[in-house]
Amino acid sequence: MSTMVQAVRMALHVGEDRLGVTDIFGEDVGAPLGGVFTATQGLKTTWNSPLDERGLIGTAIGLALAGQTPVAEIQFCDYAFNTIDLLKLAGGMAWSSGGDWNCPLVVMTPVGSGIHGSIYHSHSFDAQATRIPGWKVVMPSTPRDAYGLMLSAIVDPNPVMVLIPKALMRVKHAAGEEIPGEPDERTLSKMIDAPIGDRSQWVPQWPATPDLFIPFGKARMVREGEHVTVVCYGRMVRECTAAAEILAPEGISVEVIDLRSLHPYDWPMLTASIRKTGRVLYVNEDTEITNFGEHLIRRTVDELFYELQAPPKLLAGAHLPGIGLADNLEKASVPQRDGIVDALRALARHEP
Amino acid sequence: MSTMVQAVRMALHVGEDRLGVTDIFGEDVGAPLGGVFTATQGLKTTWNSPLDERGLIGTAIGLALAGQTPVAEIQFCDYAFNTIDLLKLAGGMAWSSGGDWNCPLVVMTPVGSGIHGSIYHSHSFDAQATRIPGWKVVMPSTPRDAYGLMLSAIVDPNPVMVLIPKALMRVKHAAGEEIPGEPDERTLSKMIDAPIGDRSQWVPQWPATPDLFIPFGKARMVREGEHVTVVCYGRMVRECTAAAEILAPEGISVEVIDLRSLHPYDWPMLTASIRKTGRVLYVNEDTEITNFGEHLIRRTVDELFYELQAPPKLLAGAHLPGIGLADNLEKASVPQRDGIVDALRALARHEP
Amino acid sequence: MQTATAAIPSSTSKRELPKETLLQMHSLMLRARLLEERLIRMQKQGDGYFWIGGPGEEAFNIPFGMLVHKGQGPEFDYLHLHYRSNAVALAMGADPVDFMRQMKNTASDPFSRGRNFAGHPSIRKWNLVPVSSPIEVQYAMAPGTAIANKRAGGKGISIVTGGDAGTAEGEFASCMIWSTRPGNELPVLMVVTNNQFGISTPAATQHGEQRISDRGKAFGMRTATIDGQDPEYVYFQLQEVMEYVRRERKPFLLEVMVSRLYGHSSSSGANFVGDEFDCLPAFEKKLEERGYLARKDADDMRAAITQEYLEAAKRVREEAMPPQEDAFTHVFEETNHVAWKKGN
Amino acid sequence: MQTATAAIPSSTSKRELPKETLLQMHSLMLRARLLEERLIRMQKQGDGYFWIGGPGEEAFNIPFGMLVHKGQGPEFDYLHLHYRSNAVALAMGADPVDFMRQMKNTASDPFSRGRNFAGHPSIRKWNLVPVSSPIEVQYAMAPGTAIANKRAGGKGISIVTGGDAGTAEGEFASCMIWSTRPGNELPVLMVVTNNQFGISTPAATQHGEQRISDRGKAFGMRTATIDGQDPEYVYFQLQEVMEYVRRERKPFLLEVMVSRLYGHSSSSGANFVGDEFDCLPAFEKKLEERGYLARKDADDMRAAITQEYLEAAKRVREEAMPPQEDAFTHVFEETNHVAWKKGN
Ligand SMILES: Cc1ncc(C[n+]2csc(CCOP(=O)(O)OP(=O)(O)O)c2C)c(N)n1
Ligand SMILES: Cc1ncc(C[n+]2csc(CCOP(=O)(O)OP(=O)(O)O)c2C)c(N)n1
Ligand SMILES: [Mg+2]
Ligand SMILES: [Mg+2]
Repeated sequence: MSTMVQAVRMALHVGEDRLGVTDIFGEDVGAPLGGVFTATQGLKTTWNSPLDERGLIGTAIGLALAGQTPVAEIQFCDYAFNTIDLLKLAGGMAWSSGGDWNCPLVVMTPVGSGIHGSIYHSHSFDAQATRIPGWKVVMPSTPRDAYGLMLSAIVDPNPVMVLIPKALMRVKHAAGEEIPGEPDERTLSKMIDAPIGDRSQWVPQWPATPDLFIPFGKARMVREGEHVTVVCYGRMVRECTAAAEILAPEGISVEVIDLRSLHPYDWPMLTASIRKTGRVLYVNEDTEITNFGEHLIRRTVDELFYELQAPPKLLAGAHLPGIGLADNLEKASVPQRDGIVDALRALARHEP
Repeated sequence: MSTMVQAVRMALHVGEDRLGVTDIFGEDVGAPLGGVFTATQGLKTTWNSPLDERGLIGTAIGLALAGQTPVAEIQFCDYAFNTIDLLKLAGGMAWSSGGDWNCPLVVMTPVGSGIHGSIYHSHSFDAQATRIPGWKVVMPSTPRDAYGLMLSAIVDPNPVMVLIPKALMRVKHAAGEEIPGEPDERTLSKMIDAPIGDRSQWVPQWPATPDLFIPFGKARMVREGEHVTVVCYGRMVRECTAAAEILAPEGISVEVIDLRSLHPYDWPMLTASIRKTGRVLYVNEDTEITNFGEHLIRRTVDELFYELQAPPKLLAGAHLPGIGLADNLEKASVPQRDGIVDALRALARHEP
Repeated sequence: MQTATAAIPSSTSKRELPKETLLQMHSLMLRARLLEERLIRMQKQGDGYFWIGGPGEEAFNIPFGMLVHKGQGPEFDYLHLHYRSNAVALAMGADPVDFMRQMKNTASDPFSRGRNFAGHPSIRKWNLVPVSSPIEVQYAMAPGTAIANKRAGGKGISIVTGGDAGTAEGEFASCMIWSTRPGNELPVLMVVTNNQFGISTPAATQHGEQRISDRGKAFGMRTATIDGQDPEYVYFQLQEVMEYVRRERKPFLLEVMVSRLYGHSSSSGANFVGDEFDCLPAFEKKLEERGYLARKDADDMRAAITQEYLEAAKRVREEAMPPQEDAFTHVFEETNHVAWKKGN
Repeated sequence: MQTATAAIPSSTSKRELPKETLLQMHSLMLRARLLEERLIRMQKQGDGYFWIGGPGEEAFNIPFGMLVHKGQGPEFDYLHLHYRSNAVALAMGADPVDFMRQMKNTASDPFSRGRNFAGHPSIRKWNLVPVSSPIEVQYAMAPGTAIANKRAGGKGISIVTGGDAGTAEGEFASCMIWSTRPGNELPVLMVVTNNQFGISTPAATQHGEQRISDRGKAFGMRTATIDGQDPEYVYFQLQEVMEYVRRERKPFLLEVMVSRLYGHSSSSGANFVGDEFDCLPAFEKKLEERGYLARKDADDMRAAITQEYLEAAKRVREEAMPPQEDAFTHVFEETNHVAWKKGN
């Protein structure tokens, strides 16, 4: 019964233990802290880096080129915007050299709002990441997906970005969504959470969890529905699922798809769902101008125009320089459950 | 009869002379070269900076905060991707301080393909720039617009990015599109182009050109048409106009709109045109996933869904790490005249 | 090889400041400390989401704030500070209640209208540039304001501060490069407050430099590393360094050894750390020894200020929060506030 | 204060290399020079869009290429080069025709399949990392390969080169920081080829450093600035420096003074610059004086290589260009080419 942060940690352990991970590094990822969210606690190959994101991505590229298997953490995605050129270089390493080299690295970073993070601990990175050719980009919404996508990221021969919704770090999975082999909550915590106080003698006990590779390009059907499709990822999956539950008693049946793999993405599943419902809402937290959801809308009207019963819609973050700290400011600038309910209801009731 | 690069230079001169510009700086912008495209030749306040784009944007922010009026050049937009975090800070300076400060700086940078620039002299920056809240973003396609938009950028109290299509630097304006007061081509060149050889004694003669402020948020109607709308900017304006000319004899009347101001943008003009034609093609060179044209498509289907006679389309750059040097590679990955013609014809002939 | 953790011999001033200055300094230090403690308390009680601040740096921050050439526009000092600098603003005369407003993210927060974290002031009338959460970016901006300082021809300089770990970011190097261009040297005072930690990471594990300040030497900059625990000593040192930058219009790199008394931030608990040197009792002892301050008076002051801040925090709790619409203001400005030349 | 333009006393080697090595070096230098001249000609004749390269740096690049511990995987040297390094690859044994293929952007260009500019080689089998147009990024990557070098336990090191102006980018500082972490020092040889220009901008106007190499000192790195015009001298210097890095597994910062004989690139005309020192005739003179080389033989060699390259360029002109579909290959790789450990 793991939280997402525990799931990431178990995946990284499997990475170290069986998949060749050589370096898990970043600011404060090493002992004793094991990362500001404890995602790297108790692992063998962690080390604390200088406070230099550009050096961090550069070093990860170098490690990858030299046949190591690095997982680099950017402490918050808000601090990755000084590395876009280097991310672009990593994404272009294979293509630019005509396939001479490849660049197998993993970058993981916490994203999104919902923890009162104010301007610089609330950024999203999905629009930015999907703009960078040569990268695979994933964003889990459950511990199990975090585990399985991280394993796939580690073995992929290309650069992969794992965006972890920071508001979901401590959230537990739904029933039936366990990682095979994980023990109950208390036992797991005893096994793999570092004790308070002196940790110098502590050694984690890793449960035996399998090589569960969740493939890139496959979405997760969270809830089937008949009347309207909502495509979301990360923290918004909970909000959209809750919205679907609110709408069910009104007789509105919402199909909830968790995209989870943003690039490549599961166009077949989206197509099938939109063909069925004729109505689609895309939801994400990133700012709304030049947003990845707009790409999905473009593709929708490009390929499914005549199957639509209503104009496809996007609910995304406001085009503002940041998310304000005060509750009202965050509410006004990031999609909220109410707004999702309203948008879905309007779509479902829309008469062509 | 100016080229775009001369128009930029004249605008910067007016900026220095009458609008308070204090610093035109960047790599190689100072004497003797005056910029790799000569956009800053003969000006008074130019200076060569260290080869450090991050320092460049940081210094521009500092200058702006201290009441100076800086115009910073990034030599090629391809080298601006290491400054996104700083551009975000500049864009957020007013908002983050609740309006205590503002940050009036201009960044100008050459963008786009069409000069066989290979991977790192062919990038576009429109998708990236429009993603950064707090910035105004413009991209002229004619010398006159370059002149007028630059003047508006200089006096604006906010950060403004002037994206200059590098393939249009040496292109002359169309008849009737002169900057008032500019002399004929030969005379102008004698007056403001630095001589070959020793320039140490050279002083330019600036023609008396007026304060022609082209407002942000206003598009330019390049050519009116009845059947299909094409919305484009920068180098693509020439290609789209040529496509419209090719299609005219077929009885297809294309309305060509040069957006020129990307943020804010002229939604009223787009709305009127799309209402009239019911068909719209967006064209730009940037990579197609999470592309600014996708935002325009989203807004189109959001607000004009039932006025559309055909699905709105986007022609943009392929989602590749770069634009290859060989002709065929560039052709395959950036919108070409033929492709625009085909797309417009298909749209015009589309039967709902 | 010695590392950055090599202790700087703790220094006491050989020269003495007048009694009034010392008492003023003490009062400001006490106010700064109690303000941070109040902010920590507010956060722990749910009157704010996050705390970060500078308790343990008062012996540097207070003299610094007192020595600023304060005003608006390039005749005056520009301040590019980081998130441990509330005390600097306080010494300059900022209202302590405003920091509580930012903590509580009320609409009345004058620094950010309830948008930014505590410890992120912005005071344009005193050239105090908005403090940003991203580390070190302020070092890239300082050369820009310093060009304006130099151009204005007065004695204004640009002062930039940041932590030790942050010096690994490229902007720290950028600041040195842009400030030392031959013939175009800039009046930038670069300060590193070295508390020997970046969050959980000890400086000794990441810094190959014996002294961070040594990095300025290759650029021909004058540099120094000083103990930042005795405000009287700091005052004289800083005065001298500032005088150099004001007069020569050239940069200086100053590293100041300080303490981090409540850990990194509320994320790491914000509890008092017993084994760090505390400049405040040490300074009080010194004042007692000189006969300038009686223990009882110090205790009374502390009690009075504590009470004052407690009441202020209560009042702040009642102030209005920003309404939703407020998120959309100030994305673009219509007026050029910083255009001082045009008579602003 | 002296600036970065301060001349390094031109140095000739006190020790001597055997005749064969010197003649091999000469032949490689001549080949490298003539290759650049052929590439320039190709560009001027329309058989390519852009030229950039390293004529004037042969006295450094050739000994460098000869001294590389060449091979694939972390037992061997990793090379993070910039766009003036064709001669390094040539000295390692690269086929000169491949550089012409990249110039003509043919499908057969093995470095980039017709995608990248001339002067941007990529040779995985020799650990030569793709040369990138963005300046200085290679300095951020070198610590990564150096970690692998150190881990592999052999004598492989990571060598990174770049220009003088580019050292203003933050990655140059990053490389020093990441390579000097106490207890985790890395075998990185940082090289700066200082031609005293960044495009049109003289180094003296931008560098406050007396020597760029001085920047390493604060990090406890060993550093040197050497004259890069006599290949024999460079050979011994470089050998010693490499030996240090290989043995101590610690970084070294080496600045080498070189010439830029054909200006920055084809954008600035790519014409021979009369007033720069030319290492090639100087070296030929030295060889003549030692009686190792007759003028006539040198002239014959030059004529023969010129002819060889002319013919090669003609053949390259006939090679197939990449078809349009080719743009879409290698965006993602299915195979992990760099996974040397897994037997690749
Ligand atoms: C660019 C950036 N990267 C990471 C962070 C997260 N972070 C906040 S404070 C901090 C440590 C800073 O240490 P130091 O510079 O020594 O300053 P101190 O907090 O010790 O005063 C880190 C890593 C950040 N704010 N900005
Ligand atoms: C990040 C980046 N900024 C700008 C450029 C454009 N540019 C190419 S070469 C060059 C000058 C480089 O000078 P230096 O580092 O001294 O190397 P040199 O060319 O003299 O060998 C510049 C500015 C670039 N390629 N990359
Ligand atoms: Mg610190
Ligand atoms: Mg140079």
